[in-house]
Amino acid sequence: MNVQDRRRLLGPSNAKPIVFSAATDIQSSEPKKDESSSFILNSGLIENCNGSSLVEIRDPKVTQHQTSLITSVYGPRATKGSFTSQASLSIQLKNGSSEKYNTTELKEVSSFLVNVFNSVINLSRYPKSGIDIFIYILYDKVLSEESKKSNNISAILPYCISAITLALINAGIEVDDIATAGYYKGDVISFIKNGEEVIGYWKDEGNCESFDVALEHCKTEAQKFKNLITTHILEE
Amino acid sequence: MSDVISVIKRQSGLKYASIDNDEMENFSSDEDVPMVDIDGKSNGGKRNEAAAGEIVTPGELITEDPIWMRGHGTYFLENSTYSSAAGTISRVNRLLSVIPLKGRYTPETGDHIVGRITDVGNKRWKVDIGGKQHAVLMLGSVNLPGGILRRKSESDELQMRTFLKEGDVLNAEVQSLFQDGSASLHTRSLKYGKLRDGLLIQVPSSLVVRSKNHTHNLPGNVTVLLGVNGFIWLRKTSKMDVARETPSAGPASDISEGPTGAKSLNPTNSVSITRLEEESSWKIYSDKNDPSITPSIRQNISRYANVIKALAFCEIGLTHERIVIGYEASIAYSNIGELIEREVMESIGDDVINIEKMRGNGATE
Amino acid sequence: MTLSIAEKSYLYDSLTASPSIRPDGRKPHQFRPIEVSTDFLPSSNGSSRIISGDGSECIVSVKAKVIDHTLSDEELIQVDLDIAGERTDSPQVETLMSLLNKVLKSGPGFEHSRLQLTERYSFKIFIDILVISSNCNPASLISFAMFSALNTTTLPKLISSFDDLKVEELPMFDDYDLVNLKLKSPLVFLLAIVGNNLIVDPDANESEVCDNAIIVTWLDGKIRSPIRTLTLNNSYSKGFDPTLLQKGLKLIEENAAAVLTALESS
Amino acid sequence: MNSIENSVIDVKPLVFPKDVLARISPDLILQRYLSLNLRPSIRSFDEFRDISVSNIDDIENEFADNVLGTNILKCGKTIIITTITASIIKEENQDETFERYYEDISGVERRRNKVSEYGSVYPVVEIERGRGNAPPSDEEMNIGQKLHDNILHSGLISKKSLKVDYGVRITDLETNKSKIIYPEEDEINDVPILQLNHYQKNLKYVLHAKITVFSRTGPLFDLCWNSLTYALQNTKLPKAFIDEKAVSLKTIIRSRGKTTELRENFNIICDTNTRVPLQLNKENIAYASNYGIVDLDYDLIDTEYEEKNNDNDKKTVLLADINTESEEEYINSSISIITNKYGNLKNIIVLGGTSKISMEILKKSISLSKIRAHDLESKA
Amino acid sequence: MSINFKFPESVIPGQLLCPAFDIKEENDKSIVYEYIAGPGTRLQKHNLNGTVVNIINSTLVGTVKIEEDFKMDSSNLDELNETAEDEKNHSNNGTREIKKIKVSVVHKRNNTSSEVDNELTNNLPKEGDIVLAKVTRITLQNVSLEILAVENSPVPIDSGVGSNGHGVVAAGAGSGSASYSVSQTSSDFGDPFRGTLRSQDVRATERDSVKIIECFKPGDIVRAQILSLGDGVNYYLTTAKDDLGVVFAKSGNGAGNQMYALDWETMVVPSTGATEKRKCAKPF
Repeated sequence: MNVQDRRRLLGPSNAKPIVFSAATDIQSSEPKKDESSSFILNSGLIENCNGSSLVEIRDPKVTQHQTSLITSVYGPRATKGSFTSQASLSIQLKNGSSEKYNTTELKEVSSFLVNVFNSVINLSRYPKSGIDIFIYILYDKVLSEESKKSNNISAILPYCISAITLALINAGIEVDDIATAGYYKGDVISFIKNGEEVIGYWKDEGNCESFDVALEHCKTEAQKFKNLITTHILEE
Repeated sequence: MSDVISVIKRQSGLKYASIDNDEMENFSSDEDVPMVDIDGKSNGGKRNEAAAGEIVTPGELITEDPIWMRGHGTYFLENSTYSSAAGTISRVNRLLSVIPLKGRYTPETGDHIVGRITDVGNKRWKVDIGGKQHAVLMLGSVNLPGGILRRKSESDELQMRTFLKEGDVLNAEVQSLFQDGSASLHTRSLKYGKLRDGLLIQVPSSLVVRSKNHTHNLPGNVTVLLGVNGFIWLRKTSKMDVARETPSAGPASDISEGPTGAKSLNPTNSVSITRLEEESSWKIYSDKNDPSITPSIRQNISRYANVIKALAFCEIGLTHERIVIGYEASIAYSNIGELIEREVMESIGDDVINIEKMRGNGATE
Repeated sequence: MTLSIAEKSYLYDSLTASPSIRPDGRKPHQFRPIEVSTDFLPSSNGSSRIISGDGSECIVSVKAKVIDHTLSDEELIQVDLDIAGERTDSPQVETLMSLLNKVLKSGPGFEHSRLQLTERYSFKIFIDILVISSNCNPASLISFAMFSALNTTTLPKLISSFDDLKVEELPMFDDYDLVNLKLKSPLVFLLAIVGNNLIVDPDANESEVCDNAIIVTWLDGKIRSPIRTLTLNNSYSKGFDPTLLQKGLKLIEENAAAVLTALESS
Repeated sequence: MNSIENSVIDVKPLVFPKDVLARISPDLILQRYLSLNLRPSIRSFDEFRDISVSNIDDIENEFADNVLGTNILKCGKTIIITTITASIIKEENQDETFERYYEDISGVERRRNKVSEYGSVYPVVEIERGRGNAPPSDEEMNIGQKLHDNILHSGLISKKSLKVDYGVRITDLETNKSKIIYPEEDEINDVPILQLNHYQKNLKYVLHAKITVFSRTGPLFDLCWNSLTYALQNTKLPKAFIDEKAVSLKTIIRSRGKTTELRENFNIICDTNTRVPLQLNKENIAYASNYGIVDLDYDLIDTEYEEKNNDNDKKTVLLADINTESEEEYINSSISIITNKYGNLKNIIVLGGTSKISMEILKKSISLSKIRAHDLESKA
Repeated sequence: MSINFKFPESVIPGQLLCPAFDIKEENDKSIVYEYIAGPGTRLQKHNLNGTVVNIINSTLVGTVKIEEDFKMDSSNLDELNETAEDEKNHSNNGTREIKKIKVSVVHKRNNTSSEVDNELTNNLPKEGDIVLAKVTRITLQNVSLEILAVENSPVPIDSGVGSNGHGVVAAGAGSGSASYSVSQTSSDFGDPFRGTLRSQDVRATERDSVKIIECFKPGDIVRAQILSLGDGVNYYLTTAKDDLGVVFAKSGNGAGNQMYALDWETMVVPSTGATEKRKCAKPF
């Protein structure tokens, strides 16, 4: 990129980003390796959007992830351009504190999520308007040693889906069902209608031999998320 | 070859390395030719004036006579008129123009076209007809539900989208042309309007010949609407389609029965049509397809679509007869999917030409 | 592309019929015919141009450069995608780019040993993809073109010694002799789900009405990752029966080999 | 609330819900609240919103490597997340003789040039409002520039504290174990670091801040400032070193295909394990607050009010910590102050709008700022 | 109400509410209940024990609302009559009675507001809605407006100053940032929905002699009704009713004081007595 951003204060252009040495002695002091998974769900924390959610996950068992996602839903709001008989959906993922994922990959995930939610949101209720969803990855940390090397985004997809679902419900946007997803060894499958319908399938690693097993695992995990969301909604 | 995919290797390719030399030679000889040409043309300038119907290429000198008015497809340079398109020369009085062989559809008044709505605007729809500009369909140029005699009211302006919306396909007639060559359409006849019960295919507009009738009922309960703009609509033959063809039988029986019979026959005919009109006027803007389109009709529609594409691939002009011959020839292939293979398309094209030659009526028509 | 409601329902009803009736009469597992010309760019190490029956067209060029792999750990393959009429940062291009990068790393990964020249130097392969026109998702077409291009890519033959860690010398190549770089690039298939039917290689009209679609990567007789669902339109997309996923993967598994043979023989 | 609707009914039969009225006529709703000695947010005139401060490290103590400092500031519904990262730059001709020269010149000159002794932060402010990747808004750019300038001029960060005192990593060829030697330990160890003299460049850390704001409900500068200040206070800079092998590394660079040149590469690596807190000039830590000044407009509140209370003196009030749409929309006289609890004023901006800002108001705002700074400091 | 079902009080998205049709025998007559999916619900195919059934499910968190024999708007009427006729043909004689029941779900957030309108489930402006809009531009034929709020429905919270701040103009782009923006989101800065009011829709009488300049000024807050969804950009609005028109205005093109309506075409500043011409909403 030769174009310099003159609008933001990005500092001197000849400054070099700092490079860290590879952690020579692995710092596995294991500070807080509590085996209990914890899921914190919260919604409506952001004021200037129609719906929002905070999903915080400490998941040492399945994916060994610690993730915190802030999701905000804007719209349905006016669009520019020609008439559309239904709402158009856009989803954007943003790196939060650390620039962990590259933008191309985030865009691909975004468009996957758009595909998933196109089949969930009742878009035809909102003519000539747009619904914009933003996910801010506040932090995302892999705990397990073996998966630390691969910078794989697949594992946080189910959290993203839950976070968006929660934010959409908070925004009062019509959705056909509570969409959730499960993760199992590289497979992410998203379900609605109690696992009877698949709305998304994402696989970035491994071969496709144990598909049935993955399907079942994902289904149970998706159901788990669904129950969590349901209880959260009912508690409100 | 498997039935999964056919991959054709293009041998000719664009192998610059091998043809470089040839091209260079060609090029240099080309450079000589114009010199000779110019000489030749300046010698026999009059020859060009008689060249109506002759095929010219861009940059070719048409005439040096300045009395000609320069129309489309020509340009003027140093007292000479050159062609700016590949096509045939046409002369109308003093107007000299080149009609391009291929290219976008140019609408003419009276053309029966098929188009797609792209925009709903202020008292008008924009229609994509495959031309250089979108055509315009004014709210006043359509039949509104509730009878032909109904006047348009203000509420109609606000609910235009309930009649025709973005994406809708319709057939219409070019009512007039604007200054810039774009078309104004009308659908003020029951043979025009929103299209249902089928699908649209597109062919180069040059392959559709302007004729008296562009709607044909085909064997297999399929009706084709050959839009002059190259948009072709294939649909299940409806009651209306059948009714439309009956009057053509009517006059024949009239003659046999004599003039008195004609008078008694015609009113009944027209009554039945007007009733059809009234019945349908409420539904002319419906988006619902006929629920009774059987799988075999759907297959026939797919088959016709492939036949038409095959004819277009072989650059054969589309007429009612040729489509029927092509359809009959295609019956040899039980799997409709085979018709998209190149060899099959070519063989159907050959068949159509041969059969037409054999019947011998292709030339006379 | 916008279709009218009547067209959509006609297409949807035809495609959901059993057996499905596709608008061009194809069988569910039948691809549209393609035309391939390879090795047509004289300044590239390998190239291919694919034209599909509906006028979609894609050009792939493969170029190589010698790099010192001890100095940098950069990727030995770089893909660049350009879709005519799309901005390079448009979501469609970026999504496809990310997908193609993952496709190339799929399965056992790119055999880097094939690109290694000497102890010190490697070839770095640049794959430039240009989609000239496409009426529907071009992922499949691109992968076919990439396959044909890599399949016919030739690189100069090394004449200097392989072991050059101790001796400081640049690799030397034969002036005329070329070696065929037989890199097998994975194939990508697009599978549309309509009702309870599955169809491969959906065309523009079919894409408009399908409920959902799956992108499947295939290499060496096996289905590989990445696999993902995508919707080809946003008006008709909806969920589908999980068993269709299995059926779809099987459908690809059965027919992919035929595509491979057809591509290889061309 | 009830009285508001009633008074609307006096003039019009149309009753608007409070939030609708706030949207269509913000001045009306603000004046009605003020007449009740309240503000739309039910705060009293000189009441600030409470601030809660945490950093991401509280949530997860082992944090991403390239993040050096963090802060999460919550104020009402507004959430501000600040992360500090750094890069390294080679300073040109900034040797000590130059600095000594400054000590000799007169006091005024010195003060003028003092700025060059301080460093700053390059902040990128992003206010989440659902607008995607569009270019930054004026507000984002203004806040970013103001933060940068004020940090620089407040003298919070001295250039010395940003200097990179790098060590050398030495690998023992036999044991294949490497260790890093830092300058401080130079005397103890006999490995001569001076050997690397030719490489000894003025390397300096450049601090970058990424400030993301969620739930904007009012002006943001002071919240961003406070968040950045908190984040800087817990920023830890890594120790850096160079590998002995890389010391003499020079890379050939070919630019534009023709010219070749030699470029020195400073392959400096940061130590993942050791970090040193960033040295701030404690006396210069200051906190920001803002005030709005507004006239009570009896015309808008009630037409009858005027008759009862006929002194033509317009009453002017000072509102601390502007928030909510009606306040922000309607108030156009404002004061912004950056100070610490002792009144070490770093910055004061007074914007005079339609309301007159008297000396008293200014004094009051400064004293409020000191109290606020005291309060905020206790949270650091 | 004699419906077979007991509807749950509060529902969550995806919860099944009722089938599309239900038959109940009553006094030798079978009553067919036809349930129609209203706002907050959707008719979908669900797989129940192996059979695919059309079921209405909820799409919102909220409470269920049922209306019997509701009046349908004319646009649906034709189609529904058609289906009804079809059913009549299917049954042998007239012993069948069809009852239409509309099922809708009211979002919990909106539920707190005092007046629960059945159109409240979303805050998008729709045909027939009364909106409050601010005049941005006037021409001889047209008034351009920004829709600020839909009456009786929550204000869109993602627009307005509160969420956007002052000086929100994107650099170098001004209000026309749309053409400049590379953003893929649908809009920038929560742009409001726009409306247009044609001169013939200003008032119900003497529509041809409307002078827009004597009816509206930029900055006025207008109460208007939506005529149609219009084109891609604008909604079409009308003020051709007594209770529609300017509700808030300041004198002197917005520089002066708040004005109050005297009659339907005059507004007055109470303190100065100055009057200006407007097309006012009926003051009482």
